[in-house]
Amino acid sequence: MKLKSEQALELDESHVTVGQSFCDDPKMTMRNVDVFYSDKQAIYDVNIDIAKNEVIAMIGPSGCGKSTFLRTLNRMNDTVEGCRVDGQICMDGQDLYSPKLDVVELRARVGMVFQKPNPFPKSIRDNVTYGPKIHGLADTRVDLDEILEKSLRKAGLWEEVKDRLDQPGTGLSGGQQQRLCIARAIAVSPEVILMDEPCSALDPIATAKIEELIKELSQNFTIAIVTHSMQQAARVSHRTAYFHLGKLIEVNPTEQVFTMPKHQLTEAYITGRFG
Amino acid sequence: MKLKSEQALELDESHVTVGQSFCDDPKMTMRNVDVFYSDKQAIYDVNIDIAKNEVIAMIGPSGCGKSTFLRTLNRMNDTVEGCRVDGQICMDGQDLYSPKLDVVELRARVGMVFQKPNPFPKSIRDNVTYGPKIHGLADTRVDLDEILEKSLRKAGLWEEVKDRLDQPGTGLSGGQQQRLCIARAIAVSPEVILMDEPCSALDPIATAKIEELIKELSQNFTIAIVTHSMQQAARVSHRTAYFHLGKLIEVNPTEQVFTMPKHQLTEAYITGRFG
Amino acid sequence: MAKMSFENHITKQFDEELEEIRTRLMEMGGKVEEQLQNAILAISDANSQLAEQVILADQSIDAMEVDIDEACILIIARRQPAASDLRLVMMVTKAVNDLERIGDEARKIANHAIILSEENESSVGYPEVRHIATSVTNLLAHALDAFARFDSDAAIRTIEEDQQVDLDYKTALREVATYMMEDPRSISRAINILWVLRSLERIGDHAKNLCEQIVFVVKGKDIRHC
Amino acid sequence: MAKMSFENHITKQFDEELEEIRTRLMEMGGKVEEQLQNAILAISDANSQLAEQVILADQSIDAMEVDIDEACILIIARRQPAASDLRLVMMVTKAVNDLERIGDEARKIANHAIILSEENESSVGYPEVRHIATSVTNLLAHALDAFARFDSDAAIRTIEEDQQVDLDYKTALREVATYMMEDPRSISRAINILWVLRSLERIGDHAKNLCEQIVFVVKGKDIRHC
Amino acid sequence: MQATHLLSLLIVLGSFSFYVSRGRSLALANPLGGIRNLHSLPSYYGLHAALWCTLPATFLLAIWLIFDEIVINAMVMTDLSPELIPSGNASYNLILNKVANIANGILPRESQPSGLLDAADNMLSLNVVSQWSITLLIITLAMFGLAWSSHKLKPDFRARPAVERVMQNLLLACACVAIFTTLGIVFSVLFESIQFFRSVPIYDFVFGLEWSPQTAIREDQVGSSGSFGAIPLFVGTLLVSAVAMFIAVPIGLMSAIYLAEYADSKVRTYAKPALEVLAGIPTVVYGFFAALTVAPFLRDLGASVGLTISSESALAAGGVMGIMIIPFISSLADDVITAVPQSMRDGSLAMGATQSETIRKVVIPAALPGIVGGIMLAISRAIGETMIVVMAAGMAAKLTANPLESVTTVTVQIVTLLTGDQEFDSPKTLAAFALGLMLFTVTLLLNIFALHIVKKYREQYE
Amino acid sequence: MSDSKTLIKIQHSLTQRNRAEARFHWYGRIAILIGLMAVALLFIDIVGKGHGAFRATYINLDIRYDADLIGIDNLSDTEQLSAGNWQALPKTALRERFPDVSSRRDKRRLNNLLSNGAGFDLKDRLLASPRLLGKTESVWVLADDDIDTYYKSWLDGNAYEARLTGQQIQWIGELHEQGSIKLKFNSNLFNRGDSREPEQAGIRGAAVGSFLTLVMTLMLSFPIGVCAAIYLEEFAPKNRWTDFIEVNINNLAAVPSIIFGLLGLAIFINFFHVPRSVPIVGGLVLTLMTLPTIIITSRAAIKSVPPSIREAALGVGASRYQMVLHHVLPLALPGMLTGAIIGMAQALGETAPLLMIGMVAFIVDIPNGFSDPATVLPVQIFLWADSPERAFVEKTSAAIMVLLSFLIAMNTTAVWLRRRLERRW
Ligand SMILES: Nc1ncnc2c1ncn2[C@@H]1O[C@H](COP(=O)(O)OP(=O)(O)OP(=O)(O)O)[C@@H](O)[C@H]1O
Ligand SMILES: Nc1ncnc2c1ncn2[C@@H]1O[C@H](COP(=O)(O)OP(=O)(O)OP(=O)(O)O)[C@@H](O)[C@H]1O
Ligand SMILES: [Mg+2]
Ligand SMILES: [Mg+2]
Ligand SMILES: O=P([O-])([O-])[O-]
Repeated sequence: MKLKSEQALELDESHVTVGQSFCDDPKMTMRNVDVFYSDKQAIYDVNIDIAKNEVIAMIGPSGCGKSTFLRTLNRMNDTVEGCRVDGQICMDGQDLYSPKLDVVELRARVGMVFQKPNPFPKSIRDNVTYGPKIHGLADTRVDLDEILEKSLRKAGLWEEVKDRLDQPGTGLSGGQQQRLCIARAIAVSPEVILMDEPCSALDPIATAKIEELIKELSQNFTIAIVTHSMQQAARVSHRTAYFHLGKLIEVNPTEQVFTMPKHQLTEAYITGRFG
Repeated sequence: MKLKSEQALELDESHVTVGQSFCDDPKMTMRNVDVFYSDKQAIYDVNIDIAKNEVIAMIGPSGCGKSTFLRTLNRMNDTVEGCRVDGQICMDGQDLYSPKLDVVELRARVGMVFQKPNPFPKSIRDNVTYGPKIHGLADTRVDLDEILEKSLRKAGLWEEVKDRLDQPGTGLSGGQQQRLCIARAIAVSPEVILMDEPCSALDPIATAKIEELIKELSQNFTIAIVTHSMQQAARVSHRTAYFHLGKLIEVNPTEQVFTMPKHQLTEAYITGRFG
Repeated sequence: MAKMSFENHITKQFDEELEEIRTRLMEMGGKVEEQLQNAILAISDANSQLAEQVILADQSIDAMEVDIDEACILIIARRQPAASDLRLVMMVTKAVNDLERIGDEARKIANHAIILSEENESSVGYPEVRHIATSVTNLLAHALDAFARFDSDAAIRTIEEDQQVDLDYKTALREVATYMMEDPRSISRAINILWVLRSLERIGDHAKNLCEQIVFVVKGKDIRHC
Repeated sequence: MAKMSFENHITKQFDEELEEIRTRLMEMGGKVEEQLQNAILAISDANSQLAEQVILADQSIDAMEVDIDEACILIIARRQPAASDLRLVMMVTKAVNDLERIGDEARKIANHAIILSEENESSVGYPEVRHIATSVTNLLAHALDAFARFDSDAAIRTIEEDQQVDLDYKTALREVATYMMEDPRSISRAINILWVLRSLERIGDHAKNLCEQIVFVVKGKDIRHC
Repeated sequence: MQATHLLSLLIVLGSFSFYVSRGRSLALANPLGGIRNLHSLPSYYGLHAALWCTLPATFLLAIWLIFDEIVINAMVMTDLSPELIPSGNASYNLILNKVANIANGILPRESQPSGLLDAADNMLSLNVVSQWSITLLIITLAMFGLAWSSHKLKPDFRARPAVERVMQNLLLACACVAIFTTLGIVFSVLFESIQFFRSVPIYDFVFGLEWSPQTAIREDQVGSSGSFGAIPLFVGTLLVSAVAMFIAVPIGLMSAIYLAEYADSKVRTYAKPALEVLAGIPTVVYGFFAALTVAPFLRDLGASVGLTISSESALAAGGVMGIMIIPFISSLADDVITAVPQSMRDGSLAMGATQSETIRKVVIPAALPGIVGGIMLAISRAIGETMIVVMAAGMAAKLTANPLESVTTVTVQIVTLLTGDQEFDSPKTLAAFALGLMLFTVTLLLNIFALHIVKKYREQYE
Repeated sequence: MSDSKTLIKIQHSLTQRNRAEARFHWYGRIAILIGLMAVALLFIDIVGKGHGAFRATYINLDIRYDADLIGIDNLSDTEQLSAGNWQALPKTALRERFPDVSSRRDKRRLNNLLSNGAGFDLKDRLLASPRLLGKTESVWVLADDDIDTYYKSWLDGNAYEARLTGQQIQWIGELHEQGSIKLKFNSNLFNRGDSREPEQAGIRGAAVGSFLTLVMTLMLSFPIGVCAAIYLEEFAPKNRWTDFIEVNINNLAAVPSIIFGLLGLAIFINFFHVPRSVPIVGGLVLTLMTLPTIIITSRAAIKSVPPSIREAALGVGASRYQMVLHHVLPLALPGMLTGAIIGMAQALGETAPLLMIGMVAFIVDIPNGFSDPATVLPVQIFLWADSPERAFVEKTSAAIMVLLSFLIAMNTTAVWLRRRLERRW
């Protein structure tokens, strides 16, 4: 009375992603995307849409290519030597990997929050206004302060730091730092925010706060989040994508993935049946 | 209809540990233990027994003193400058902090496994036989090999590594490394094994294997384990101790702690109600 | 700690979700209570229209059960509730079952109300039904009330009430049996009354189950079958 | 994927725990089945001793329910089951409820068996009881069987069987009512028969619930009230 | 026996003790059921014996070696007939030297006063006595040590802690060498400087505008009117250092930035070591390069555009020194720049900053304290640099800020003052030490400040 | 959601920002190019100046080992040998080659073609094979440095005639036509000690001196440095005292090397009366100088051993010494060795402090032990660079090349060692 057979847990050569990978009004689309590190292929033929204002979570075992996938979306992979992306990735119909595209602009539109909170060793104010300043988003000091407050408020940090905006951002607690990084990211009004395991360096309490924040942000932003915690994915996301050995196995509404996954591999991962 | 009042979540000045801190046939006993780092007190008046062959789990928010507590049990705290331990800690009735006691011997009797797997950068064989060698536990090569095999078997690693005992221990996967560290610890036949977040650097799969192992080891060893994962504590331990701001709040059988904790603080922590 | 709250989670979302299932359960309770009252009214007023209505409305209760159950499963999958939260969720998934059963019994009562209304106008058994119906309605109301306030003392009192209902039920049964023997023509009607009484008794039992669950949530003690 | 397994977790402990609740549920099912058979035997053989035995044994079933429920809660607290595992655990906590109810009904039947055995030797209603009892016993056996094999197809077939039982039950009711009208002396006895029939019908329903749960576990679809 | 022979003897004795004691401990362990019943491993018992056997003896040997010459000399001199004993310290040493030379056969025995010959014989015999007695003493002491440690050898003897205590003291002694070095430096420059300042007022030295120590050797002016004004030297030093920094800082910094931030790994693997070669080249080579290639080239270049550039210009010396310092700055800067965590860069790039914005606004500010510290270290190095300026900067102590002229520096003067035929105690020689003191003080202050900054910065990310 | 206003502003700023980016990138490239060019220039310059020194000019002469000419009768009488007029041998042979030279002045000029040491070379030949006595042999005899300079420059096409007379140039021309003058490998450079005569001067004495000094330095500084590092990293309690030691070490590493020379002069020579110019003092001074470097790199190496290894060792009941000896030290050793090599390279190239302790003395003999007077390579370079003879420029460059190749070899070893053995945790 086992699952069909042991082999059933392995991938077929030609696989097709199970579930609802596509949507009607996509913010970003990926078609036949392969990613290579030098010779090593890290992502195989991924096809997926990310809808406007949805939170999509990427889960999967370690090394399955979640981070790689995420970083192709704002070309942070460019900084990795030997990384090559094939296939088509578009945002609002515009090809992200076309030579004409300026990555600086792209990254302003697709913000990113990293695993370890990485505030600049500057004041809280400078951290948040860094983006607006370099992009020339504010003409006056007043504009800048406005952006500052708005971003911090959105990141749920305003109340906690409003009295010490000129103290260094590195003096905040881990969770606050991460929210500062989020504030910094949203200060340039991106359209999409990518988060790579944003809570894995945080304790449960800070994690819970960030999760709250993600829920709130999802009203204004499209969010793609990588997480190693299935429960986190279950909590914060609308759709969940399961990666396995670089392949996108299943994409489905989160509730379904966690109660009734379609693919056996997803089921095996969700229920802890690997090894 | 809130919990009595907000204040209820705070600690009274004079607190008494709730639950079953003591037992009839204790392996280790702690009485009125305070630990200081220079001037900072990290542990306040802890009284607890650890029974023979039980698995006791320490949980609590970050910085509550779990690691400190654990490290007082084999005096690994000695290596921290300015750390002072007051009160009485005994193993089998022998005071661990008496000047007559040889810490080297103590640490051979109370083994420790650390958060990050830390095999020596030597062969697997040398890793395991290091302890027996420096303690003079084996007079001949054959004795040593016997200890090697026995320890690796107990750690559930023998089958995986028996063909490559002379390859470096650092070449193993994270989970295997951690099991190697456990094998290394049990090679000197300790009576107690301390584990400080032994799985926090591991992926879920390796974690599951270590948890299995802990269950098995508990037949022969007394195990004290610190974990940040409440679920892990729930899974592996017989009793669970909850720490809060350096105080031992509650000790109770694990099943009770996780379904029906006695102290409001424990309940609040277990159910995620801090912040 | 006879009362408790399910707020103050770090994740407000979690608070909301727990609150959500609670409210939905309360809502379902209200609905079920209404069904019961309507069914009883349909019998005493021989109002077959009302009875039809009750029968129809039962579907929505069934749907509620499925919905709340699903919500509970999602909470478990998402939040890994522990201790009181876990007890609450488990309680809710059991309570919906009981409520649904109460709804079913109400529908059955309504069914019998239709049959009874079609029959002659005899009032055999009505007093008994009325008496027990009042007790059971109170019982349910008290149970739901205890749940709303997570008041385990109230729940325990309600459990005791149920014993009285059981006694009354037995008396009523005996009386209806007497009617039957006295007047064989009323047998068919009396049987219907019997079923209605039985349904009321079951509703009382389910209300009692609810109360046991409440005690379980609040005290962590399983007092079923004690 | 009509069948499924709950093995191969990385944590063997988890496998064991799931296996444990499954076996205990099966055990409880076996026990309940036995209770039912004994209760029915007690009626048909007018064996009040056997009936007493059934009544006594019901306590152990109640205890089983509490135990398994606790085990399920522990698994949820410890293992954070998801997907099929979670469905299984939730199913088990619902199934024990149904089984316990079946046990209760068996006890009730036994109660009536005692009353019947004390009354005269008339065989009024026995054939009906026997007929339905056989169907219901089969129904329960099939349900438990389907659960043992996690066979959702078998479960669905069993659900269909229950419809037949319900029909038979209605016919039986009518017949017993006829007996009563025909022979008012048998009323008291017939009422007992009615209760027995009712209990059997409920048992059938509970067995059906079990089957619905099985389908939920295997297919992830909630087919209650459809 | 000579000291080296004695040392070898001790080593032999030590190893002997080691093996004997280890063997004995093993023998002790056997009947008890294996070495697990000993307190420490057998080798610790061996080590304990070896240490007891050798350490006291070595210590004694060292003391003996330091004092035996002094004692023997004193004995010889007291036995010397009083008429041969001169007055005055210098000639005392002279006589002593003579006696020693006679004894060692360097001076012929013929035609020496008999008193001296007796003294020489006396010295020889004393030497022999001394050598034999130390040999005996050492062997006895070693044996005593061995006996003592054997006496202690019991299964429950805590040999390991005992051995480890000794080890710890040895290690501590090694660590203290650094302190003795500093003390040595301070004393060696301080005493002579004080002597110097007795003849030349400190004020004249520090604020004097003229430097011409050569005049001091003229017979009629000894110690009185040689001008020892150090200002021109400091100005020269600063001028050369300034030229050097002017070249090294921008190039070093930009190279570091380029290598750390822009260059791909292939460029880095070749360019970085190539640049580091500059750091490995001895300064004397730079001096040669400056004096023989750069200076003439500059002179000719200047001539071709009508500029007179001295053939020993500050420009040539400073320029080459600048090249020498490039890798110093670039590797220090590279260190601090790479110490800025990658996550900072990622953070900035992910905001949509260009790479140069990231470097200028995030990386460099974060690394700035470290870079400043590095530059200060480089300055201190430029000030203390000797060979390049000795070979390429000239001797003339001119007070000028024109890099095209020849200047001299503190280090040049130290070298010239001390490498010629020196008369000790002349202000000229002592002036070198005074200059050394100034140099040491200045660089010390610079270093301490720079190291403080660098260290503080390093800890930021640790 | 990004309003289009934001986007427009961003796009607006882009051109200028991209241009700034390109500029900055170019600054970096230029800086690195300048650095690399400096390396290249220096090497080209040195090699260009010095490559000639590896070959020396020799003149072929028919030498008759005439005992009378030399003024000896017994080859085993050392006194006779040292008093013999050896230079007469090549002089005579040369005069026979140019029989028409008669005036004393011309004869002297003719003799000037030959190195002053040529006779002693022949003496060595004769002593090596005594049966040559009385026989005639065709020998390549070392020419004078001026001839050497001229001949090499003439071969290269731009003859440097400054120190020669026309006659000498003519003789050389004749010899060249006869094939009797040619460039041969300059073994003297590697076999001889210093000399006032450029063509006789070699680097062997300096190289041996360097070697002895380095051995001394290594023997002292490595063990002391490693022990000090171990103490400071593993055992020292955190207090004022250890802080003081630490500050001291860091500071010593940056103290100008000439100060160490002053220290050596004042302490070792003036106070302890150790003789000047000997490798022992050189070694002591360089030990003190390299010690901080070795301590610092050793400490870094020890620090880079992750604390988890230490905890692991302590956790199984190792004492602190066992922990250091069994785990920390083996892991840190590559780093320490690298540090030691770098320190040694630094010591090998160091000049200034050695000037202070008298290693500038003119020493012809090749030192045999630590207490023989010696000089070292960099000081030799300094001395030659200061010498007026033009031929010494070439020698200096050659010595530099030798020194540099040693240094590069050492540094490469260090880099290789670091690459090879360095562990990343
Ligand atoms: N810079 C790189 N060079 C070469 N291979 C890489 C690089 N980065 C990642 N990889 C490989 O690509 C694969 C996917 O890596 P990726 O970091 O995306 O995994 P992941 O799912 O994020 O894992 P994790 O959960 O551990 O973060 C892995 O096999 C990894 O070894
Ligand atoms: N070496 C130290 N010096 C000073 N304070 C320390 C030191 N180590 C720990 N502490 C303090 O002691 C308290 C208890 O620390 P401990 O490491 O035991 O906490 P913990 O419960 O293990 O936390 P975590 O879950 O983060 O490991 C903390 O407040 C911490 O800041
Ligand atoms: Mg990742
Ligand atoms: Mg800890
Ligand atoms: O479902 P029951 O009401 O018969 O328990």
